[in-house]
Amino acid sequence: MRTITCRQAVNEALREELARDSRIVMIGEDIGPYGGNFKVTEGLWREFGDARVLDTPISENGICGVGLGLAITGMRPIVEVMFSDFTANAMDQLVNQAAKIRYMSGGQVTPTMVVRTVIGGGRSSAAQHSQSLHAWFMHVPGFKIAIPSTPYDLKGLLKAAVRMDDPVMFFEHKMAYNMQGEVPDGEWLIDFGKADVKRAGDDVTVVATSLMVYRALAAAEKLESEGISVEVVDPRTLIPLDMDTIAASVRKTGRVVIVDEGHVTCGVGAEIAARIAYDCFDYLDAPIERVGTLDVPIPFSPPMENYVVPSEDDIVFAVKKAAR
Amino acid sequence: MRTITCRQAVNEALREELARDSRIVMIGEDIGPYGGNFKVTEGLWREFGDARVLDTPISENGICGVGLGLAITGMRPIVEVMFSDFTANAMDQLVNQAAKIRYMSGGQVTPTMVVRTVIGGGRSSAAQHSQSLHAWFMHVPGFKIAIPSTPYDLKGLLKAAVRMDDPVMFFEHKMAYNMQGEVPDGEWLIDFGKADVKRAGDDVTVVATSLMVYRALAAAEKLESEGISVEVVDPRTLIPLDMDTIAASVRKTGRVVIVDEGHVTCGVGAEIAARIAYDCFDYLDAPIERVGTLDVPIPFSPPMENYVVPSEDDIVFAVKKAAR
Amino acid sequence: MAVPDNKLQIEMLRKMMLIRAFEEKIKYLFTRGAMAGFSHLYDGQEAVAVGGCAALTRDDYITSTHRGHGHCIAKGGDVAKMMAEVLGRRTGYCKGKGGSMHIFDASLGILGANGIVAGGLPMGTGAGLKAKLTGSGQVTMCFFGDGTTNQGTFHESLNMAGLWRLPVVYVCENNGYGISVSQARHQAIRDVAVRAEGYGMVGAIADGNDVLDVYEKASAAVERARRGEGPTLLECKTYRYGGHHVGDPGTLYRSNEEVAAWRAKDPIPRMIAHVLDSGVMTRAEVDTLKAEVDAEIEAAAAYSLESPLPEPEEALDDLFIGFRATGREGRGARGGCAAGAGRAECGGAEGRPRA
Amino acid sequence: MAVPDNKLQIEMLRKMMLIRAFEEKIKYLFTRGAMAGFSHLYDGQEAVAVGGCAALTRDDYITSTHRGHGHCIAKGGDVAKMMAEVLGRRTGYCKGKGGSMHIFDASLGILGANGIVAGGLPMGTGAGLKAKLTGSGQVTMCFFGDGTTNQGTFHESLNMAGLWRLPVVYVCENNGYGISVSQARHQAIRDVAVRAEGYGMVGAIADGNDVLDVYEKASAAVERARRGEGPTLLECKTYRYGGHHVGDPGTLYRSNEEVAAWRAKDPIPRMIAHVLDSGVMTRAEVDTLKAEVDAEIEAAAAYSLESPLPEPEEALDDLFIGFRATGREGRGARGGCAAGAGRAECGGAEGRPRA
Ligand SMILES: Cc1ncc(C[n+]2csc(CCOP(=O)(O)OP(=O)(O)O)c2C)c(N)n1
Ligand SMILES: Cc1ncc(C[n+]2csc(CCOP(=O)(O)OP(=O)(O)O)c2C)c(N)n1
Ligand SMILES: [Mg+2]
Ligand SMILES: [Mg+2]
Repeated sequence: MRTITCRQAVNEALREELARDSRIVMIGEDIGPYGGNFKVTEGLWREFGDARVLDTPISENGICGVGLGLAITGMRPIVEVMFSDFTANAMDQLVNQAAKIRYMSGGQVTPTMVVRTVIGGGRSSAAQHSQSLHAWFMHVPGFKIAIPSTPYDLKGLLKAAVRMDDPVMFFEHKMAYNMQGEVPDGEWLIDFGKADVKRAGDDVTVVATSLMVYRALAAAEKLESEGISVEVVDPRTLIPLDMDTIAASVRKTGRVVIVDEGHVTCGVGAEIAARIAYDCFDYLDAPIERVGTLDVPIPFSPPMENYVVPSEDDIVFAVKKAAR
Repeated sequence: MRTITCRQAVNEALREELARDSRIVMIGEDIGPYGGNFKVTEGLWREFGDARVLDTPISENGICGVGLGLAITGMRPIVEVMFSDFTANAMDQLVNQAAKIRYMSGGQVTPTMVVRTVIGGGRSSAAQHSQSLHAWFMHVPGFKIAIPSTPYDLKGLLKAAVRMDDPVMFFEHKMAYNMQGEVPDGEWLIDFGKADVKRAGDDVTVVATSLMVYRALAAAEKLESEGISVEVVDPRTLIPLDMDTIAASVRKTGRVVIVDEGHVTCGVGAEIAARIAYDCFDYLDAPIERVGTLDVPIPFSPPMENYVVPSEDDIVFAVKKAAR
Repeated sequence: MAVPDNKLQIEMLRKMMLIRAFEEKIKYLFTRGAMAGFSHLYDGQEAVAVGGCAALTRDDYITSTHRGHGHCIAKGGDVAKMMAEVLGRRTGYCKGKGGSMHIFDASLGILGANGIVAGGLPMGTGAGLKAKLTGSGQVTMCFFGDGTTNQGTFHESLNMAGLWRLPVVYVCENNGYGISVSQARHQAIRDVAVRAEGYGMVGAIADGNDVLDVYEKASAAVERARRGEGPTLLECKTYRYGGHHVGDPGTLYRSNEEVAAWRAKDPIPRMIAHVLDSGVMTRAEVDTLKAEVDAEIEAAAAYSLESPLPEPEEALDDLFIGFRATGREGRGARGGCAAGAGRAECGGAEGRPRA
Repeated sequence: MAVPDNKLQIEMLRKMMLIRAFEEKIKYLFTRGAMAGFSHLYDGQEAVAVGGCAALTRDDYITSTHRGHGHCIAKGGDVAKMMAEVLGRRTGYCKGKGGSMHIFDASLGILGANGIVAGGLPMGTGAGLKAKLTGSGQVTMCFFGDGTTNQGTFHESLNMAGLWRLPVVYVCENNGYGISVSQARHQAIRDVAVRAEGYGMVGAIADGNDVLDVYEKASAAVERARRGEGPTLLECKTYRYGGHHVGDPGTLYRSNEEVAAWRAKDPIPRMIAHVLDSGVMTRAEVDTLKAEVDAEIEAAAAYSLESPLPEPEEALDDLFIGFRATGREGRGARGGCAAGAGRAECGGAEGRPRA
């Protein structure tokens, strides 16, 4: 098996799909000669040219809408929004247009597009370049949502997303781009709606997304040595959400910690906690712990940022609380 | 006691505050001679003129940002966004600027502004004019949030919001504007963070917001005759959220239904359910039911819209489920 | 210079009459309480949609607005399906899900009316990019009002179209108001067309109450677009007769004199005078045309009123492909989650009970 | 025509030198790993901020950008507090919460650098509306780049300013690129200033590498604004020497020749030549000035490096007035909710236990 980074995984998926289907067009800011703000699209413009990998003006709402126009007229666009923070500029075209156009038109058109964007703190990028805003898209129906963690999952889900006819929001984590993982040769696709048990355990279920999967696994290692056996479930997609796998784990452990880097209030943790508390009402042995970014804007200076964004220690702390 | 409508309550609050403090400036689309899309600002422009009640171009992001500029330079703007759906156009200035500016500046400036907007289905206004998007603002910290139901609460909270130095998102419901209620003469202010028990009961706690308070009260009447005693708690503000009052009720009843017109997933109900399930873990006798707008865009045609938006019957159904 | 042949002149007249009759019927039905929601009517502005769309082929695209009935009819939309949609019937264009503000006909390249001011412009620009990338030769025409030209998406769209020289014609129907706010109170310019220069595109102005003038200028713009010479911002000066929507008397912000002055420039009598004067039609032919149009609208109304309303549960379809959302019965924690796929029962007999 | 007196000329030179030295220090510290995050440097563009702000008084407002160090220094910002902020220290302007992209000095009317492209424009326009409504006589100057002029908020802001004739000067620092995308690849125009007409405002172009030219044109715009004659779009043609931020070599999308050609037009030697030629300063005085500037920057760096980092829990302050958010210890369901006020304990001895 090869070992590649998440950055390479995304890059490979994009390259392979561009080569496969000429209807795929990538648009976004600085994705061309520059290779993307996080160097994820490196080499693609050289290989495929302006007609397939197109730099845009700085107009997030406009480019998401241009993507939508491409999507409903027969193309299969992949739009990049450089930071998920900038989806705030594009909620009009994303949520009021793309998410609703199939429904409003009575199913006449399907906006076959993938919107890739980047979440996460940890790079001292401060309040406007560190947010993880995926819960906004979970709240308003219309997009399928992927939020993978490993190179394997990133590549398999991105390729699946590009081939899916429904619109997809695809969240990548800036601090995961350098993370490495084993991948087979050849091609694989991952179904949306299938969680992955990243580590089996008996005492506490940790549901973790994106970069938090790595932190949860590290915390699990640490806890193992303290005699607490942690199962780590990575939902991989949020819409649809694989409650089967999550609930099966909860039935086994009776104790749950949910770790998602979005803000806590009305976040992914709130939704999953509410569902588990409902579906597994008779199986819970302790209150469900939620770990997320504290409910303040994300500060610049590292000591404060590290405090606000969930750490391995925070997960350890929460698991111990749940295990008590 | 006088009886007035919610529309009059908001109008009175605005008029009184405009008269009280010359730093208050209202800006928004068609709030001037036209009196507002919902006729809520009627008469204000005639009384106070362009310098205080200013029609703007159709530029939601721009006008929210202009409001922010007024706010941090010594004015106390009240911005109207005609429908909460259009806050999608303004998330940049609202969430990335206004919600964070105090924090990012290390407390140097406070964006003293109130953003009034209108939520809710029920008027056959279809997918882009019927949403209740307040959970988005709950998710990302920075705004205090009011979502009152009655004329009394609307007036008291709006006046409090206008006098508060922190920024406030103020959600009014289009179908509540004609609702009537008793109000005293004179002036009253309502503290943020104080829920109101709109009806006392013993068997099931219904936490309801905005128009759903009326539906919950009607459902409670109906259920009373079937022998189920329902307590209706109206949080009135979502940030801060009065968990004391909610939890006290839950401790008493052990059974909970949360009714909020936003979409279910990652909505207000998710957050309140997750918190109750945590704080009141040992007191719950049944899973927490959530009632909200179904997770599809809001359809135009009345039979479908009425099905998608929560009704009195839906609340009755959920309460019976919780009471089983 | 594009001069429409006789057949096209008659067709343009017919379409303008059809729009007028459609809107009058809607007004009638609305006032009788036969319909829900609100409708923004196009009467007075017919020459813009009709003159603009006459310059297009069936394969071309349009994007429309909240005031969209006219565009849809002008592009060839079926008035029965339109009216059924406006009345919320299952037989409507969008199965009752869209209503007046969201009428769509993908088969005719009608990429939707839109409830969001300027909402269609980026989409139309994207359709233009598709045409350019694939060399399909299609042109997109985006309709929008004067008030819309202050929305950020207008700017972003026109900038990209100018930059990439997309085959898009941006048609501003300047009726002088955005709801109640007159142009003088929403922008510092009189001619929206002056903004074209800022996007490196051609700007033009047409008499929006003269269908021949609109047709001529739209045709020139469409030709430029097809030749790969890029987009045009075409401003058509016109007026809406009614209030902003049915229900707004439209009297709070404009004078009766102003309305009367514009009514005197009504595009339909003007076109009738033209076809009569130039001998394209006789008075009797005009009368017959009007009668046919009225009959078509009556038939559309009858069809719509007889059509069934949707069943409530139909609301659960059409979000995703092959997917039905969780319905009312799933209210509660399991409630109506689009994320429904893969939900698990967790209570019940099997499994470990609570300690 | 505004001609700066000798004192002001010297001050402008000093400020340009101070910006240059500041940016060089940041580059040095960054490269040594002494700072986190990323910084967008202003070297090469000094004449724009300095010429623009020289036309303002202390009471006037500015809004700035991600590339904001220059604007802050030009408006009178304290370089020690700035550098401490960039280094994430508690003694920084924003107590370390903002960093390079969010430096603020409310006391000097500096309404913040901004991490969102065009983020400051609506805010600055609002500050202009405040000045107009209160008759305060203040002028606002909004700085932004060429790439920013394609953002919707640019359009919405300038439209309102033109409409209401607000006392705002919009200063576009056209350095030819938005990150890697050259102007020719992001808009169809060469002169951003042509967009002014679409907003009914004056457009002007300055040599952005000539502080005297910028000063002259900015002064004219500020004077117009103060006289109530409305806003100006002032485009200053300039260039950034480095990459988009420290770390981007800036070589993937532009040639060495291009950089060299612009370096030959460096605004600082040009101003030095001017003050020498016109006898405003001697060579010795220039050298002394430079030495003073360098010393000031060294002192700022020393102060910053000696300043303490914030305690982690300080992150919980400054969201709302008099409020500390729930911290790490509250993680879990109670976790860090801004809504924290009024949270209740519900477990414990009292109350009814689960049935
Ligand atoms: C984003 C957004 N803001 C505001 C509205 C409310 N609204 C609907 S139509 C309209 C006026 C549009 O004016 P104009 O573009 O001139 O079109 P007209 O109605 O005159 O045809 C407004 C403000 C909306 N639908 N969407
Ligand atoms: C809304 C938004 N989109 C994209 C970015 C990423 N970004 C930061 S600076 C920049 C380029 C800005 O170009 P320009 O306005 O010319 O300013 P310059 O950097 O040249 O000074 C971009 C795209 C951002 N910060 N905000
Ligand atoms: Mg108009
Ligand atoms: Mg630039």
